[in-house]
Amino acid sequence: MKRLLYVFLMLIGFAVSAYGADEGPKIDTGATAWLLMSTALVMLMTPGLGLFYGGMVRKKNVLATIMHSFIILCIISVVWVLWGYSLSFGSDVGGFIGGLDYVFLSGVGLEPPEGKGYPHLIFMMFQGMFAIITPALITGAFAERMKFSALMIFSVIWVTVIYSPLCHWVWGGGWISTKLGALDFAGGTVVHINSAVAAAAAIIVIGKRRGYGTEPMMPHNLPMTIIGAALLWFGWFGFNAGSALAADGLASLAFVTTNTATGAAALGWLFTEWVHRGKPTALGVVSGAVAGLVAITPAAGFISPMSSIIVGGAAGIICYFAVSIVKPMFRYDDSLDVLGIHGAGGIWGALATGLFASKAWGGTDGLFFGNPKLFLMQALAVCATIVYVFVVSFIILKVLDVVIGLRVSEEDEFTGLDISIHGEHGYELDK
Amino acid sequence: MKRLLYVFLMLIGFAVSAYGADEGPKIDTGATAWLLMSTALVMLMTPGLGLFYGGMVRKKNVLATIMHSFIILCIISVVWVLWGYSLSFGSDVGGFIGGLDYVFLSGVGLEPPEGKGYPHLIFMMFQGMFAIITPALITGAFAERMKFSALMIFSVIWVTVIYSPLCHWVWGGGWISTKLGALDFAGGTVVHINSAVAAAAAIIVIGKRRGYGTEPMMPHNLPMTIIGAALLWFGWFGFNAGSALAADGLASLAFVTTNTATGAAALGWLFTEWVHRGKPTALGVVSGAVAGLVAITPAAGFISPMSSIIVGGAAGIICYFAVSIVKPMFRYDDSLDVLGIHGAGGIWGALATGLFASKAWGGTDGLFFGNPKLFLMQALAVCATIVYVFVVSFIILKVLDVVIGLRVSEEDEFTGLDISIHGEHGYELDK
Amino acid sequence: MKRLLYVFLMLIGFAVSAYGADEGPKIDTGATAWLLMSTALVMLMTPGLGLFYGGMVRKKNVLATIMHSFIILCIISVVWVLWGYSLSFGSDVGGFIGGLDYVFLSGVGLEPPEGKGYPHLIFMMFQGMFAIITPALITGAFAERMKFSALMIFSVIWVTVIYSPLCHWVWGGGWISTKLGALDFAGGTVVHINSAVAAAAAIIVIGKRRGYGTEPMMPHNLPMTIIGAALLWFGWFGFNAGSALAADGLASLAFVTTNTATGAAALGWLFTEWVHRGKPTALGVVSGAVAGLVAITPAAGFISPMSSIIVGGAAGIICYFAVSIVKPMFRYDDSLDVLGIHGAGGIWGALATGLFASKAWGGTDGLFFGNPKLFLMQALAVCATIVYVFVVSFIILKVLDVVIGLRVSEEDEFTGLDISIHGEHGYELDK
Amino acid sequence: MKKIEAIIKPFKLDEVKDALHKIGVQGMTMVEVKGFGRQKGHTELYRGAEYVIDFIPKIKIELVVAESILDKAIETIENTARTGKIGDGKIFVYNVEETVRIRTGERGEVAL
Amino acid sequence: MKKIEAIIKPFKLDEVKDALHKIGVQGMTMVEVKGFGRQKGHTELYRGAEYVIDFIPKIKIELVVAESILDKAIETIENTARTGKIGDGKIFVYNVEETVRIRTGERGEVAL
Amino acid sequence: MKKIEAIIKPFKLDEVKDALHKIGVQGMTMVEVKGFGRQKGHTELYRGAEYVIDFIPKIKIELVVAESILDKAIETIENTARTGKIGDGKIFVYNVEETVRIRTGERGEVAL
Ligand SMILES: Nc1ncnc2c1ncn2[C@@H]1O[C@H](COP(=O)(O)OP(=O)(O)O)[C@@H](O)[C@H]1O
Ligand SMILES: Nc1ncnc2c1ncn2[C@@H]1O[C@H](COP(=O)(O)OP(=O)(O)O)[C@@H](O)[C@H]1O
Ligand SMILES: Nc1ncnc2c1ncn2[C@@H]1O[C@H](COP(=O)(O)OP(=O)(O)O)[C@@H](O)[C@H]1O
Repeated sequence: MKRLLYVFLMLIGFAVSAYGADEGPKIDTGATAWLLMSTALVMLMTPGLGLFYGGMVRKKNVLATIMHSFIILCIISVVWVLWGYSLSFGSDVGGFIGGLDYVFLSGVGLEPPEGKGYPHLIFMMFQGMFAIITPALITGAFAERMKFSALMIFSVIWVTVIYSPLCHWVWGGGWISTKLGALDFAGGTVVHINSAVAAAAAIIVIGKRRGYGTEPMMPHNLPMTIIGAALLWFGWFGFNAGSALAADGLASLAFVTTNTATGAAALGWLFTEWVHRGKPTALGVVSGAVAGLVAITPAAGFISPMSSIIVGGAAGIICYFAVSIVKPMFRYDDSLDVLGIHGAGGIWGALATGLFASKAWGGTDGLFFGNPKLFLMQALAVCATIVYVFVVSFIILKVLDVVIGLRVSEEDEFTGLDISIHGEHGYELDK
Repeated sequence: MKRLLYVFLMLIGFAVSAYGADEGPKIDTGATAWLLMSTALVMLMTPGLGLFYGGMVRKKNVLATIMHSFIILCIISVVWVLWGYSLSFGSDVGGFIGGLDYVFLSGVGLEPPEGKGYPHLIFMMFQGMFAIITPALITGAFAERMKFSALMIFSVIWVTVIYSPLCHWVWGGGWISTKLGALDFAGGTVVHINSAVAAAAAIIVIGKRRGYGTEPMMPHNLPMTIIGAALLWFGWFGFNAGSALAADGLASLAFVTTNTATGAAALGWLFTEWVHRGKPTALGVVSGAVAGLVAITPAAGFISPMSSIIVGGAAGIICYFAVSIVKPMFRYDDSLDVLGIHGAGGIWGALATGLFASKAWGGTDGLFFGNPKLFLMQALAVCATIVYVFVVSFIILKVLDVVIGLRVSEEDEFTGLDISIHGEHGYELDK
Repeated sequence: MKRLLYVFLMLIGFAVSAYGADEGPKIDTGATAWLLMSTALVMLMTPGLGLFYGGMVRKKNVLATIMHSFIILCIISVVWVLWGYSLSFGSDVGGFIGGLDYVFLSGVGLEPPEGKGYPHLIFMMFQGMFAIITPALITGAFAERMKFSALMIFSVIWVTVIYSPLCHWVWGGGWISTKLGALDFAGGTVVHINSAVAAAAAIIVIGKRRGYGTEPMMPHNLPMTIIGAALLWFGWFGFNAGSALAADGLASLAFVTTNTATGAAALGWLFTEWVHRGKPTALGVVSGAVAGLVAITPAAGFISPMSSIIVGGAAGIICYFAVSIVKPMFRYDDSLDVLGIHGAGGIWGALATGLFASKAWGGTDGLFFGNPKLFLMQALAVCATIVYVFVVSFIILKVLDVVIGLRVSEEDEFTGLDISIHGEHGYELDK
Repeated sequence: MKKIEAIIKPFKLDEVKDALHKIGVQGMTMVEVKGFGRQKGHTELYRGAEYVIDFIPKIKIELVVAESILDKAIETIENTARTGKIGDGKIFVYNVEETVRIRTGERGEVAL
Repeated sequence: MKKIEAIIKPFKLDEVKDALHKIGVQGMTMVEVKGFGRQKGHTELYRGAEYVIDFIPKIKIELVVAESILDKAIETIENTARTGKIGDGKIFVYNVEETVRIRTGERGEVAL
Repeated sequence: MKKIEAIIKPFKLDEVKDALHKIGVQGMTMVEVKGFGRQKGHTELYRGAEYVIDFIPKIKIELVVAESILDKAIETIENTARTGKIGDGKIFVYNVEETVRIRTGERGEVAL
């Protein structure tokens, strides 16, 4: 209580401290308009993800699953303005992490950062939406068995010690961008590989759902999953084209490659499954679309639209095999296929950037344009991410498991998390 | 028939009357882009509200409940361009209401209003979306028992004699802004307190649902409510950041405070409920988020992001108690908690603006920055709104109740409004 | 396989071919921001349409129905960048079709087209979203009985030989715009009449659903249909106001007429049904809204807001009668009323543009402003569209029917397409 | 032992359950059903066309009771489920040859 | 009085109901069930994995009739519900000891 | 022929079905029901208010069997459905007077 009071007082202190808003004339209102909108679009992706995931679980866990995304949206919205932004974008500390200069948003105001055309605050917020969706992506791995309280604590710690440094490495002036020169347009490593590797650690620490492998756990509401996928696709325009941080040709390029790769990836998954299993599934189409969105993310502003067809189409095929062949081979229970889609798709995308990136379209030249070095750097960045994220995620999860427990009781898991954790049920459709 | 014909002829007359579109070069395309987008975002909030409400009622009333919002969107879309805009923003008549100069949009054209950077038409439309959602908010109070015809008539009258003047007082050059100097960034009084007070009047006139208090009336589709909340949150960026009427630092600030307060409020509600009832509910999280959106609305462009954490967090706690303690104490049947969320949250937000507003961030200084007068003026504006809205709403509703009846028959209420009023049912899920 | 490899190699070839991005300083960032956003909005319409349609079919066909829209989104996303855009907007060939200059997007880059303020790529993408939704609209006609493979092939051919030329005639510099001078602001002929006429051909070739006319085929999820309608309305702001290709007064006008006509049309349908059948239905309100959106599309930037009330109101009434009187009279099985809404509404809108268009508001003067010629030209454009689209669609469908078969087997139709084609079912709500 | 099957109006469920509980019935099972009978269905609209819906939502309660309380149970259901309007429903009685409590393996009336 | 329980294919429901109504059956109750039998289930896919679904949607109709029309009712159901393919379903007949019409308290055949 | 009605915990369905299938039961029908009994319901929250939910989801399996395998079937259900915790459910046995296979018109035990 006392500590809470203290925090409140500090907040009031900060709130009251005057802030010299003295907006210069150098705002590019078009860029700002697009950044405002993109930020809103990326925000929508997190509940969209909740629906995408929520439709795939069993009815008894629908609320708990959607809530994973929704509560992360709420909690990281606060964490980001308090310290997350500063750790990511504060003045560089050894190439590894941002300094504390922007803690509590001190110094982040209405005027644009040096040499930019948009207000600092909206850049901060745009970045915040990425910090929100990344831990939300992880939740697909341990859906239907994770404790809500543990999820909340985990997310806060994870964003602090994993997301923020990683984001700093790539976009905040850290070593990956400055030393390595690896490219990541909108978050292939920072968002997708990152979340998938954390998911892998979580799968190991938390273990399988009871009955996994013996009883079918069919999606309870595929239309909901499709709605979610549609919102993800829609929001991803903000994610990728917004990452141009301008309303210009680059944003347009990222928009086009995003849309094209997504269509191609859906087709890639669809046809592969059709050939492999004899039927083209609806879930396959939307899973493929998401795989394409993932894979194009690091490459969106660096490659040509024609290349994006290849990047996307291959993503659909690769992720299909990851999910339908690799997963059963290793028998791990990645409930909603974070590894198969964000892991496989994210790694392919990061490497593909090293293949297809082209100076002519805004990037550095990649392997196919005669520069094998970029490909190497991409691979290095992927490896570094995997090692750091896996080790640290594993430690966090192990410690949390010992201290508070990550998993609900067997009985609660059986009853379903909606009733047992939240005291609610999703639908009352028969009265 | 004859009258209809007459109206049609008049419309044709207006339609045919030439309009001198002679667009000057002074359009700020970035601001206009953001205003176009914001208007679309606020439009989406009304069906979003329909879903938010629709998921909470019993299955037999789902269509009727969503339709309340949807039909208001349709009907006020027309009323606003005919006379609503003029009564709100026409040339001031005694500080109380707008004149008839803009009736039928005469004089509202493609060029910007004096000194502005966006076309007059889009400002008109942006404001129209606020006039739509406000009566839609009220419908949560009398869900599951209101007559559809009565709802339609009520909305038209209410927007004409209550919303329009109030909007004029605050944003159209009326007495609250010019005489009182009270602040309302995006509609704390105009939208939230306004709708909640009308809801209070409606609750008294219409009475409780049959069975209220004795049988549980559980939500039939909480995922639908969550989708609605997500769309509200998304659309609210247009509502608040759009109210900057520019794509600049102010819009960015409003965006950030909106998002931060919402996250904090969801946490506020969640933890309070967790402590009070032992479980963190999904409906609690989204209700808290909406409470935060409500509370930050009047303050969004006037306070610091750090203050918004306090405004939001407190909103979550206050609204939780309003709904779970105050409501049962007084035993009124506010079906979907318009009073508890928009009333309590709106009043807190209006007062909090008087506490936390700061010149440095774009507002006038509030109480915490040494200016108690603002707080007083905020309180006065709240009181004036409450008195005017309650009295006039009560009269309208009483008269309508006598003349056409507000409430469906007992049998129709029992059968459910979907079948009895609309001749439809929501779901056919078992065949 | 060999052919596939070849295509892949060609794609790589193109991908690798350098592209001289040398962005000039003439970008209007506000217009570009709005175009980026509008493109995203129109993209969202296609899954929105999937939900609108999906809610109206029986439960056993929900996934198949939504997938029609979704797979078209995926497939045409690729087709458009490969050759669709070039056939529509490449250099004019005899007024009939675009040349091959833009095939594989060669020459479509980051810089603006001559004299424009937005990058060429985003214009290409904006137009692509129209090419996507048009075939998706057709799918309402043959829902619940069409083969998925046939649908995919049909869509590719149809976009190539019907959509692209028609788009070229109207917007790409073809004969309708240059010779006829007919007006079509955002796609009355190109999108709505076009899809409805193709639907008519499909209805004839494919035939009725088993049991049509004898057993009721009630919508399985009307809230889903309403969500779809809401997303359509929201996205249509991009469709119509985006068609201004600028963030200015014209965009604002199109925005306002769109919203106003939609509200009026919903009321038109509602009251007509109320009088005719005694009840105001929820499906009626949303169907009317869509009818209004359709009818205002060709007129949006050419008429006054007051005219839009008439255009919309009449659309609601006309489409109601088309669906509830004309359809049963002729006993055809247009599953989800593509003819009644997009056909009747589209034709009315195209003709109404010839009546209400006004120079003062941005158009050519129409009949009511003393220029009967425009009305004549509109009628001619409508007729030409109907003849061309019907004949060619009919041929395509007949050939496809013979070669691969358009329709599922009786048993599959009975079981439902979700299980029989996709091997999935929509909901698992009872466990 | 006898089995009582009562088809009632859905909104009467809680009342009937509570009344039965009060007279000592310890368990029962219910299921949502649709009934066809003298009570007329309603008309629905779909895009301007009218359809008559014949089947009406009902609740079926099933309870197995000892013969000793059979009459009392029937009476209780009759009294609480009655509204006097068409469609109140029916009660059917069947003979039960054996009852087993799965948890314990008990048989007969003690298993109820 | 006898109770007829007929498990049929869902799309036959309306036909069976109408036929029974025609021969004088005034009331019946139906419920959606899932059946397991000789008819094979179907295969479903979930992210590239295959599952066999054993239980198939069926409709169970329950009607209590006077003994006098029992045979005619059974025959009617047989004839209308038959498609000749596996999975057409079953008819079971039970004895009913008592019937009550809740609305009026009538008992026996008049209560049907 | 006898009819067995077993009310069991939902997650036991597959196990029970497989066990019955193994001992030669060729067909059965199941329906989702809600049960009220000794097993306590749970508490739910709605906007800060608490409600007790009495009815608990259960599965009812119905199978008609020849008398010869009645005991074995009951035993099989008992053994597979038992968890030992309150709420495991009940088995009820009724007499069946006639059985018809709709597809073929066969009657009696061959119709099962
Ligand atoms: N012969 C019957 N067999 C089985 N169920 C019946 C029978 N007759 C009626 N029912 C059930 O009882 C319900 C009420 O019957 P109905 O004839 O409408 O009214 P009432 O019970 O007042 O005579 C029906 O909806 C149906 O579910
Ligand atoms: N012994 C039984 N007891 C109860 N229901 C049965 C039994 N056998 C079959 N059924 C029901 O009848 C349905 C049809 O049976 P099935 O064996 O598939 O085909 P058929 O009726 O043509 O022999 C099953 O799905 C099941 O619901
Ligand atoms: N007398 C009864 N008649 C019908 N169903 C019953 C009866 N008693 C119990 N049941 C059903 O059996 C289920 C389990 O009963 P319960 O008393 O909770 O536990 P147990 O079977 O362990 O004694 C109940 O939920 C209900 O569906």
